Amino acid sequence: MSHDETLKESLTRNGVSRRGFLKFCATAASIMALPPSMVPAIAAALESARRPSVIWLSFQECTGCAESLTRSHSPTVEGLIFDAISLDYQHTLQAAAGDAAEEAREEAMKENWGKYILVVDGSIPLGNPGYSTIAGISNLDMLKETAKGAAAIVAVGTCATFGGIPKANPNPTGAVSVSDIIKDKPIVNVSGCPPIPVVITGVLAHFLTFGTIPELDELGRPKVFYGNNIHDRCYRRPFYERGEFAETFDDEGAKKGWCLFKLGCKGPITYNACATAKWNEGTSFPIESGHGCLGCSEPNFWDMGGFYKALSQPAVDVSQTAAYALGAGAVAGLGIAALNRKKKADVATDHQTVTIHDLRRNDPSKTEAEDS
Amino acid sequence: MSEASLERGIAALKEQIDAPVAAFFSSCTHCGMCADACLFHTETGCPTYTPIYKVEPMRRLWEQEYTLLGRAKKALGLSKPITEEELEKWQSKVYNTCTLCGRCSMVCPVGNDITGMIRKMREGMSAGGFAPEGLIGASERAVEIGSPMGVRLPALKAQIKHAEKDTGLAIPMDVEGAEYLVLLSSMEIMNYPEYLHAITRIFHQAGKTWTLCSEAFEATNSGIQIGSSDIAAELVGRVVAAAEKLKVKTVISPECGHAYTAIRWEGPNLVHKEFGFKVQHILEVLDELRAEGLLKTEGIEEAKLTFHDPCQLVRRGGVVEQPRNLLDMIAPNFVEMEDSGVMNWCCGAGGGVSANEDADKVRNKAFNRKKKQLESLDIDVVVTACANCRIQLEDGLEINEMDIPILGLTEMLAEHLKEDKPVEEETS
Amino acid sequence: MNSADFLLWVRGTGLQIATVIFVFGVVLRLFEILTLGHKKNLAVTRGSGFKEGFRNILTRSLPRDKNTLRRSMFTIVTGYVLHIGLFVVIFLLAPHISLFEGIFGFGWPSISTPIVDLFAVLTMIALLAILYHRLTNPVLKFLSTKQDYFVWALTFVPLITGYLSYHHLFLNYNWMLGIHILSVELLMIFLPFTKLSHAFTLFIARWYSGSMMGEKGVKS
Amino acid sequence: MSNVNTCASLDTGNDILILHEIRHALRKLLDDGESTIIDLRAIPMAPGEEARIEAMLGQGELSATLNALGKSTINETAFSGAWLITHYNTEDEILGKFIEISKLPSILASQHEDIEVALEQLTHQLLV
Repeated sequence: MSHDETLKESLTRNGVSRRGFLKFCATAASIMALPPSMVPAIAAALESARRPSVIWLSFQECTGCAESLTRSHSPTVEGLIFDAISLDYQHTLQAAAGDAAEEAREEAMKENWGKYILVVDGSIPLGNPGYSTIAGISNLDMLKETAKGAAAIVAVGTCATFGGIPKANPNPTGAVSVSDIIKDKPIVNVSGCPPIPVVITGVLAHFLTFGTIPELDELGRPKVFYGNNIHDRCYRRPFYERGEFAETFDDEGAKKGWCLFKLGCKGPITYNACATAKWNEGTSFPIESGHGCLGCSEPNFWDMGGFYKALSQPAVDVSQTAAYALGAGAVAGLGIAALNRKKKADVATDHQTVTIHDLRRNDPSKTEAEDS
Repeated sequence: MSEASLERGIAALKEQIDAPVAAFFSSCTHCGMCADACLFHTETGCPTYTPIYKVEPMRRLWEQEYTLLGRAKKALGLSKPITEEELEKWQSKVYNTCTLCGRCSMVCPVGNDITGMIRKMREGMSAGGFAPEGLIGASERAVEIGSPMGVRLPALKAQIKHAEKDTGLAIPMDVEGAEYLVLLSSMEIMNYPEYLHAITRIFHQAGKTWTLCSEAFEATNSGIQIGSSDIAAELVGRVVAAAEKLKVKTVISPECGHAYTAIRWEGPNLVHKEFGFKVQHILEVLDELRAEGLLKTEGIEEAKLTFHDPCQLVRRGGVVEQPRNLLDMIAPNFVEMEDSGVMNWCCGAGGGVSANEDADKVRNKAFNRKKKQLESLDIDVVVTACANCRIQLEDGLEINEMDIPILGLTEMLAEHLKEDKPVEEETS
Repeated sequence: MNSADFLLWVRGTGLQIATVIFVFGVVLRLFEILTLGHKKNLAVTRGSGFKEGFRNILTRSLPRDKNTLRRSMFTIVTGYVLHIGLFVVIFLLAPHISLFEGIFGFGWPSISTPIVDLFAVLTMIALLAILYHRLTNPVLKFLSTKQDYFVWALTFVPLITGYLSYHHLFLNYNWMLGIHILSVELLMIFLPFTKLSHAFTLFIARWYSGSMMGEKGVKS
Repeated sequence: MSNVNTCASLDTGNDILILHEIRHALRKLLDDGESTIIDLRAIPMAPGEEARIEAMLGQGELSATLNALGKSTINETAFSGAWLITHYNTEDEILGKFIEISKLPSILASQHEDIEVALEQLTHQLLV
């Protein structure tokens, strides 16, 4: 498959009809969360789209993100989009290993300098370069080197986007995100642990279709997927409004499908497309399965005070702190009380009885007047 | 010889600040409701007369002396010290425009006893030499002569002679073992001798033993008004000594508001001991006699009348029902004025204001409140139970050209006394 | 610092700091006040000061006589709306209850969120009315110090930020929620050391005045 | 109330909104001839809600199956002019679900490019 071939040509070569192409475009629009009315424009753009080269780097990660993406049965639309790109380096998926693999990367970089998309999953350890290396190259060096020639970077998964689990307190490896290191390239953060597969492909489809990166939110995430709050789009929201909450995972409330806020649902502070895109081929999403949202697409989700602790509860143990403060307050209070009581005792001791002879002050002007 | 000084004033305030004061200052939110309750504010519209503002120097002192943050600020030189000029300026707020009437303490939503704090503020003011000349003079006369108005024993004796002649009854003086020790206010001796006549006849009818005391006939207490516990204790001490010497069961406070507060409520605390005798206001005694059937009246008062509640009796003293029970006996045309009872408006002369010439102008202005209350009633007579209120009502009504007579309740009851001769003969 | 870091900080370290200062402050202030003592009343009393003190704690919350009500109508009405509103908003909103549950280990039933929302709006209207009153009424204008305006803001900001975050207005929810929590933490920090301390000293004040009046037989 | 039944009470209220939207689109189709497509995947649904919408829409006179990149079903609903289109992949997993309000869903019509290919193929076949 040549890089010069357009997507349309690639599809035609595979015997896909125009109807099939339209079906592809309709689904792609849906994936990109664009309105169906955009389908003709998408079709027009895709007809002339060229296959971009993609280099995929994996650092401190668990391969869950790649799993999420590739577990989709082929040829799904996600699969088709992957067919439409040229994945030139992905050390988990590629057949080549060792020096051959690294050569493939260097070659792809050279060939497509300034044009390729760099996909990164996993965080980068700054604590000690030896914590994570590929072919003896530290993650930091490889990222910096590969990023130089990239047209854009897609950070996939919460580790790459925000540091994720490796960065969780106490962050033993000194893990940081891609955007902590690379400052001079457009970076699209596709967060989630793992991200929703169609969101990953949606971003690639966007790049493929329009040659640009989608509009991003303040955390660098595509607004079309991360613009909506889980809580706002949650079908259990009416229970929240009515104050109907499941208190445990097996109480009546839980059986009736009441709101999971008190069971630690982080929906209110989580932005992701789970409520609409759903998981497992659109079957459901965690809340629908009776478990609160973990907030996995948000920074620091691992340190939010516990998955089963309500969002409005303190992320730390306040009761203990309050007890110490109470003691300290009592000690300080007794201290000031002792000082106050001494002051009062002193003024009482020094009290000179007021008689009618000392109701007037010694006013110099009056004395003078009396004298004269 | 010692003399007043800012330092003594501040020391006195430091002594006065206690847990309630600290709680009150900590709770005030500057909501301004006390201003709406104070007749000096409502009748003048002057915001500086807002009750809580009258104790502002004491608040600052509390903060600087008795709070951790305030002490820290003071140590760092960040707080504004109390100065002579300031307290001089505060004289008119603390004395001229406060009758210690207690309405502010009733309405304060956080429950601050603002009146009580102004009373405490006066301790500092008097010890510091910031009391008004009028009250200093009254205190001097009270201590030296025995009466703030300078009334001496011979004057009382002259009145006794008159009363004995009018009533045909002997007025006991210095009688040991009498049930009641009757105290008088100078105003009653000078302006309202009818009171003495009235109680002579009432006690005679009730068959109660009573006495006056030549060493302590004065009930009023300038020390309370000027706000000096030391002077107040000296004056109360005379009454206590008399009561103990004559071994009376009960000391009766006359128709006077602050005298009642001074002897009944502050008295034991001023002399630091519990009394071995009871203290009652004359209205309490009369109501007891009524309940026991020892006070019999005949005829009714035809006039439409109302009762002016003296502040120190209702709000600061808890005597509310007694005058109404007594009026029920003889006054079918009795009407309550608006806000009567514990929320009644002050006449404007209490708390030493009447003894303070500096306050004359504002006192007359404050009387407007009473004037409006009375105007709305269309009454023939005002009855009260405090000689100080009575004088203020008379003055105020005269200035406003309103012709309504003012009567003391005791004397009005005496006018309707049913002289039960046969019973009297049987007992005698 | 992104919104998540901020939110984590206010829910963690920030809350710790605020709690320490708040609890320390309240306890310190209670000691400061109560240890100043109150002389025993030697006069023969008419009623139990102890009992009347507690009665006053409750009855001072009820409206006074109708003329006082009329004369101080604005202050009383806005005061009621403000305090009832604050009670509902602070103690009956589900997430707040869950916070108390997290700290004290027990909770109580919540009421429906739109009702709490309505109370929040009423409370804010009352606070704005109170501010207007403070700025225009001669007595209040005269009495008010910088601190009065400061504590007004301390009270208003948590309400408005809570309202905005609930309705997802103005800023991203996470930022707004973080600011809301931070504003409450500021409120907690300053409460013991400003006039806001009346939230707890009021009970002491009412008890003392109620018992002093009660001993004299005056219904306070 | 049994636990099973209560689940049916879960409701985002979006089902009724969609019916309103369809009604509006039908009016637009009649007045201006303009067609509308609603992406059901972009709307949050409570469990069972999507099935409820489909039940409410019912089955109309026409149904067609398309075989391109997997199956697609195109069913006219009981409301003429409103079509339910479901795209499947080759594994019969649903890729997308749309409601199209038009006289005929555009994907049903033979496509210009495909006809060109057909013409070419037929010509070629006849020449051989």
